[in-house]
Amino acid sequence: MATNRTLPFKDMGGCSISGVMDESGRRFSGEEIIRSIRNMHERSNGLGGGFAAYGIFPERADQYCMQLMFDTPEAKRETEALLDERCNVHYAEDIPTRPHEAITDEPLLHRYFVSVEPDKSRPHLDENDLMVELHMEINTTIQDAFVFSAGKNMGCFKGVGFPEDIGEYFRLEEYEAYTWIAHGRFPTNTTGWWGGAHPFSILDWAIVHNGEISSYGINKRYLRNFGYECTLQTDTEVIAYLFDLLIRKHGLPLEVACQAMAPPFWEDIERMPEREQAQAKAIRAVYGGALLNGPFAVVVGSTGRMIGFSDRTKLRPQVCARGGDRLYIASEEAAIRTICPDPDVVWHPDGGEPVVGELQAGVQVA
Amino acid sequence: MPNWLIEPDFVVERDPDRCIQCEVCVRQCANEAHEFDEELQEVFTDSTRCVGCHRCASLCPTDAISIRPAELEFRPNENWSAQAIRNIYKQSEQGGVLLTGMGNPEPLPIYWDRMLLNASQVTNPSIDPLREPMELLTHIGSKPQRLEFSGGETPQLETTLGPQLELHVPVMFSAMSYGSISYNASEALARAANEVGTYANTGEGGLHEDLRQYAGRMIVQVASGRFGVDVDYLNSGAAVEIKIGQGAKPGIGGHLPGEKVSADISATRMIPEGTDALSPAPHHDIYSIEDLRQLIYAIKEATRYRKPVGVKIAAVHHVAAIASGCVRAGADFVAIDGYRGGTGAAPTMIRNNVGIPIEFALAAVDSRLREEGIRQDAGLIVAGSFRCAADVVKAIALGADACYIGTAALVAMGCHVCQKCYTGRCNWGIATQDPYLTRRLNPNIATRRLVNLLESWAHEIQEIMGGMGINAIESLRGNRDHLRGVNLTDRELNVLGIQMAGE
Amino acid sequence: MKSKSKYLIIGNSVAAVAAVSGIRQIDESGEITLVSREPHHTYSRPLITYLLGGKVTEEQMAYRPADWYEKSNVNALLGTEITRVNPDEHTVETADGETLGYEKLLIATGGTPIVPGNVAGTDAAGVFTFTTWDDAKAIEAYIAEHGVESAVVVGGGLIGLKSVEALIELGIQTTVVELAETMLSASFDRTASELAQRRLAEEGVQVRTSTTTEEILAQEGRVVAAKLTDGETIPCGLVIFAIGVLPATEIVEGTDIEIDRGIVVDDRMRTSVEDVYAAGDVAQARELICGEKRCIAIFPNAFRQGDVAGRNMAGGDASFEGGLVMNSVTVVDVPTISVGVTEPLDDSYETMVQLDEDAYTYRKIVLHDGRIVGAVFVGDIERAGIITGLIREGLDVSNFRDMLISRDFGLIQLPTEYRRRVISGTGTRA
Amino acid sequence: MRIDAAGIHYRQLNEQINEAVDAGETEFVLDNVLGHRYIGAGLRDGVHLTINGIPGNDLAAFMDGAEIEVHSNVQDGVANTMNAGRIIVHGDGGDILGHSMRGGHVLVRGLVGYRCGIHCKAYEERLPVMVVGTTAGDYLGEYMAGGVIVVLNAEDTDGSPVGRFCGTGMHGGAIFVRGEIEEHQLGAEVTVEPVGEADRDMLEAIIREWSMAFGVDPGRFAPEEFVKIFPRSSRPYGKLYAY
Amino acid sequence: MKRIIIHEEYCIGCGLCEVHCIVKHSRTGKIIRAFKEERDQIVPGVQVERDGYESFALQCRHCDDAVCIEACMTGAMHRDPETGAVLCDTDRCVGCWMCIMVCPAGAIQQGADGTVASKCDACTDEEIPVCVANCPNEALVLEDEE
Repeated sequence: MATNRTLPFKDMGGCSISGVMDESGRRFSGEEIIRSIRNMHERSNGLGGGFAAYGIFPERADQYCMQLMFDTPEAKRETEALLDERCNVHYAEDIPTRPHEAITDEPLLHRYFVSVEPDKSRPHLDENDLMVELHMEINTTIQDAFVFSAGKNMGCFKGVGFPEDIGEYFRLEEYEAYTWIAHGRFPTNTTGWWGGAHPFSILDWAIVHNGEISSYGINKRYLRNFGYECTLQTDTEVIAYLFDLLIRKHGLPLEVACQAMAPPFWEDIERMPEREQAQAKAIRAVYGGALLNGPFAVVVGSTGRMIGFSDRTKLRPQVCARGGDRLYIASEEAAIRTICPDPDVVWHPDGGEPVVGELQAGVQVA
Repeated sequence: MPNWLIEPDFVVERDPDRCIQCEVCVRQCANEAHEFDEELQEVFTDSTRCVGCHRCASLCPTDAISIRPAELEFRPNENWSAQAIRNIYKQSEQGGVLLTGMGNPEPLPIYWDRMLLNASQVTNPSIDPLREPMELLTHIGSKPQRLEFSGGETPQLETTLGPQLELHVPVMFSAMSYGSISYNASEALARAANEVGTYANTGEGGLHEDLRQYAGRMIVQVASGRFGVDVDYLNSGAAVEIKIGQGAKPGIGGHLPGEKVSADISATRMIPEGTDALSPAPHHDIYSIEDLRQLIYAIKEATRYRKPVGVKIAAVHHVAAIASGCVRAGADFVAIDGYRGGTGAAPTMIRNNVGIPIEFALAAVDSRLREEGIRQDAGLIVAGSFRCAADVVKAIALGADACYIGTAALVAMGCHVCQKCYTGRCNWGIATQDPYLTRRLNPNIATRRLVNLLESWAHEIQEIMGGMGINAIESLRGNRDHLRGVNLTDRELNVLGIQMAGE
Repeated sequence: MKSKSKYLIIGNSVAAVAAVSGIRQIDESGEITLVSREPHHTYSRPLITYLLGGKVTEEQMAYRPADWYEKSNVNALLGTEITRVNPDEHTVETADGETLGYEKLLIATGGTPIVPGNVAGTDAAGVFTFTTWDDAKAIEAYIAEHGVESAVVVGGGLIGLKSVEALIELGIQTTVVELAETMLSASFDRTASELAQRRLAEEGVQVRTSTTTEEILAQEGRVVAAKLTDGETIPCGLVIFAIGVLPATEIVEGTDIEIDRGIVVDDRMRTSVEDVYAAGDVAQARELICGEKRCIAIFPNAFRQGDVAGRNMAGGDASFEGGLVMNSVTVVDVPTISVGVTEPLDDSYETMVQLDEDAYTYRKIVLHDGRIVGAVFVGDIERAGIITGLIREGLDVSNFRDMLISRDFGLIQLPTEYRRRVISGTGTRA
Repeated sequence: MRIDAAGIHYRQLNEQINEAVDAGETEFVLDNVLGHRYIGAGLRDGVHLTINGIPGNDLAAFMDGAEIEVHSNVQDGVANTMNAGRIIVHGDGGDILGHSMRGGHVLVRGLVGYRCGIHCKAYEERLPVMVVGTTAGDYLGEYMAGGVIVVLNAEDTDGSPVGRFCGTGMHGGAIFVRGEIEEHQLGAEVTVEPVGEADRDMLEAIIREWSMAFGVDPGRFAPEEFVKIFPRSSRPYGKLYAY
Repeated sequence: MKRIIIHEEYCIGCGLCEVHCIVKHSRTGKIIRAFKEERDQIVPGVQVERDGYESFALQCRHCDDAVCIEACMTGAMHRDPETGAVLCDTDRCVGCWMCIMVCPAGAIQQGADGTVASKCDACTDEEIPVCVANCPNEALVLEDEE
């Protein structure tokens, strides 16, 4: 299925998204997120569904879990050879699945718990950089192999089908996570490729996205400056990489990173107080290539954090709710109420306004 | 300030020996290029006002008028063309967006002309269309992947076919709203569609009450302005088309200026008289593909699933993906309008520079839908400057179910493609609401001419099919074996999915 | 009884002719007998002044082609005078003592010219009335015989005017004597009358108004002068009395047929007596605007009445919509038309006027209650008929009244429904 | 008729309603609604629906006279291209509420999202009215061609009760806002004035209607507390082009 | 009879009917000569009425109950028995203008020399009257009538 990667098209499409985080760090089964995303069945078309879960591998929390798909046994062999060369594979297994009538043409699905040693010849690269490099290398050099996720204590599960079927296929009810994000996909170009489903992930970033990034062409070229190869021809991919770039590499505060991606209009900037204005101008001036234009609403997961935000004119829907310790973010309120019939509060965040869920003080998950 | 940088496009010449001072030309020029001097009792002409529409010359009883391009040459400059210079004069004078009408006139390649059709010789027989049935009947709508039959002695069809459009000629009239064209023009299109057994499209301007009698042969359009759209309107037509884009102006909306919103148009569009009818660029309830699905199904719900609901898009870069998305969103047909498609008014820069040729768009979309196995989920209609029956045959061979014609239909009614539709002063009574001008289009004549056009094209299509040895249009549709390319690069042939001539 | 016809028509002018054609619209074969005192084939009475003036030939006098009686299957008894109508017996008596029977009778005897009884000397040679072909022949013969060089026309009405024109053509110095303050006062308003009078004066016609003839002076039994009531004596070799006509009702006097000024008829042209109809100048029928029954001695009126009478006599169902006074006359070279009420009758009338004295153009519209009741056109008469039509229709013109007076006024300014009906050509009558 | 919507697809639900309406049913109570789309689409006069639960998107699309009362929040696209009828929402409204609405009333107890009342248009006797209980998001009344939007700001929210770009491209109708609104929040095509005598009665009637629907004292909202936002011209883009 | 039907909604006011009527009734029948030599001598039997955007070409309606025939004192105005057209025999017309006075359509004119009435002769020698044949928009149509 590697031909899909060279399609001269970018992936576009509409979708449903849902995310739940328990800020107390309490972990819960994937059954709920499946129900939530199932409620928005109408928003997807059966060509993609996926999930990311955080806190699912507490026993191996310090290892990167690489979840991969292979279209051929050769690809698997080749990948494993590369892994052996680059890192320590502590444990490997097939990703557990169950036969499902709605799921066909499944690839080989395997995961590896790994750690990397520092590269002495390149001391400026930390383990995360090396993992990113590895991730990119597999995706770009090995035919028919593709990394779903490669973060610590998290994993992405995705494939071709409706998301609820994918969830059942991956037996997500057997996992427990403190954050679940989910996606139902309505692509406009693919004949169905498992790698093309959301979430897109790098390190522990995982992102589900509804909308289309009209600025994709420049975002992609901007990211290339920093070593990110956008191999998936998908606009969503760039959002994941931008988060990694802006927050992990550049160390920007979350709010600033979000502002870079969905900045205020210049006319709003002009009305800001002087210091804020200078800051906003600088962000726009420097991070123009990171500006995400076009309609989008995303939910981004990372260790200990779940972020929802949408484009600055809010062209895609996003509803949030809190109930108890949990933060809910979804495309439709009904999807939240399916699993939380009586939330404490329901609200519609403004366009460009990030909604952030974070583990309560003192809670350790990884 | 005198607009002394504006130069005439044409020179109008009057042969004094032939002119009988009858003043027919004076009365026919809405641009007031001709004027009768009472004192001298003589007609004079101001060439700067001439748009080259030929109305005066056509009606001059002594053929005393000739019109030729003004030979006011700038120093030759391939880069700074006369048009480029004049546009700057105009904009620096008036400010504002350059406006134009009709389809893209730029000298870009016309791929229809680089594709040639096949004919039978010796090894297989051609068919005489004068003697034998030549079936053009076309059904547009979603078809199931397969049919289900009940068992038993006499198998019974279990599958219910969804609503279909039935075309006797695979050519329909594309969306032209009442507002952009006159009532008489709208009436003629509707009546001709009825007579021939094809469909006219309301465009986004609603359906005039008096035209509802023809609605069984009309596709009603729902565009971003939602003009004239209510549940009765949706249910009145044979099908509903959601207009997302238009080939002449992909990605932008349109403005029908308030002065054109007459009482009659106001009633048709269901908006107050005299207010601008603004069609925003997007549908404000569609910002993503699942929103399109939402609208498609909202319409299906409102029409109780009795009407095909289609989507019209402009041919742009990712057209195959977009079309696929439309099909997957539930569209029963997808209409694709190429970059040469016409318009009543569009910003010149957009018309001339945005979009892609329909030939490539069609080839890409048909191929993609087949690759994805969803080609039969929706009909495929193409638009964007079909000039003759051969263009139609080529389009069908590339994979279209039917074509939409706009400009060709207008030309049949008398349009001279002067590209001044946006001024509202169409001397042929087509693209105008001025009651002095709209009278010029007698719908009886216009209907007759449209019917003649479609019938002659139908006959030509049959002739060409006969030559190929094909007597049913199903066998032509998507049959790219009957196309060969000339003067095309490998890459172009590849996208078109056809072979080189001689292969 | 010599014979009995299904239809008997007394008269041979326009009403009679129209009656014949009216009958023939419905009854193609029923026997029609037409009786005329004059011996001539039916001729156009208004042409007599043209004949005198030499503008038309005798051949051109024929109102209908020579084979018209034959083609219309009419038994024409020309030169036959009827003296008496016996409605009870359904017969008429001729001067020759013959009796003609009828099933339906039409009296279309027209009018008799008035010669005032209080003017002395009217029996002199050279004193004429002027209403028949024979009058024209007689005047012509008299002029020729006596080398008449000057004439007095008594009466400045239409017959008088047409007489003057004929005399001008013949090179005879003519004086018009008119009792009223202006000529043509009966059919024109003052402005138009003055224009006409001025135009005549330019042609050398002497006009004496507010006076009349007191006595005709004669020598050797022939006219030599007319003496006016104001004392003036005008030498002349010819006097024409053109004061007007009275309905020629003599033949029915003493019968049960009701006579007022003329023979009173209803809208179907029936007299008070069964099977007897009257039409033309002799009839007193409803007038369109005021609704009263009046004698309106004008040509189109006579035609219409004759047609209605004929159709009804033949069992049809035709109705006379009412007479309308109207005249078209050319004063020297100035065409004029007047229709209906030309002067406001009281304050409730309005007028609209456009006048160019030098060009002899004048238009006037008289309105009452939102409707046009009369109009005068001098010089520019194009499309006058549209106004006549509006008067006939009684159409409310309030919405477009200001346009009526414009020179560009045309059918196009009229309400769509009305003009469509007119344009359809299928029926212009309400 | 009472329908339990739990576990049934919207198409089944709506078909069930349509068939019952065809058969003469006029009163419906829908329970356990959770994301079911297009409820009330194209429904005509004389039908009344009570919805318990969260209806899905495009509630009352193309609706032509029916009445709907929702005892909770609603999602996006309510009253899309609605022609006539009435919708009462006891909770909040989503985005794009009242898109291209040509007639009918939508009364929302709480707030509404982005792009509400876009392309709202009046025609002849049809006058769309949209009343927002608390606040509205950006682009309120964008491209509005007719009708009335009232933002009551019933909770006296801090700052402006409406977002940015209010009335952008507006060329007909009026928006009444109770509370502050700054110049920069408005589209270039509109202007603001205090509520005049001419509008007072209408505004009061609308306030009364909303207050009745939600059992609120209408005296809480005095017309003088409102400003009126209305278009400068019915031809906002007349000068955009060079000819 | 056949009658010229006026579809005024399609009249474009061009005046070609008048032009061709003049040509038809000219001596030469040649358009340029007709206009250059005889323009002043011919009153077209069809005339275009214009008011704002509205117009229609009006020629004698050849009315069923032609009041001009009734009013004509000389008998010049008559109905052609073959075609049903109302025609003016100019040999008999004396220019009294009674016809003009009564024509509700205003479709009779004074002739160019002012002596006889001028009106549409229905082009009885043509299959289709020239005004109809040359109307570019079929605003004039010859139709059979019951």
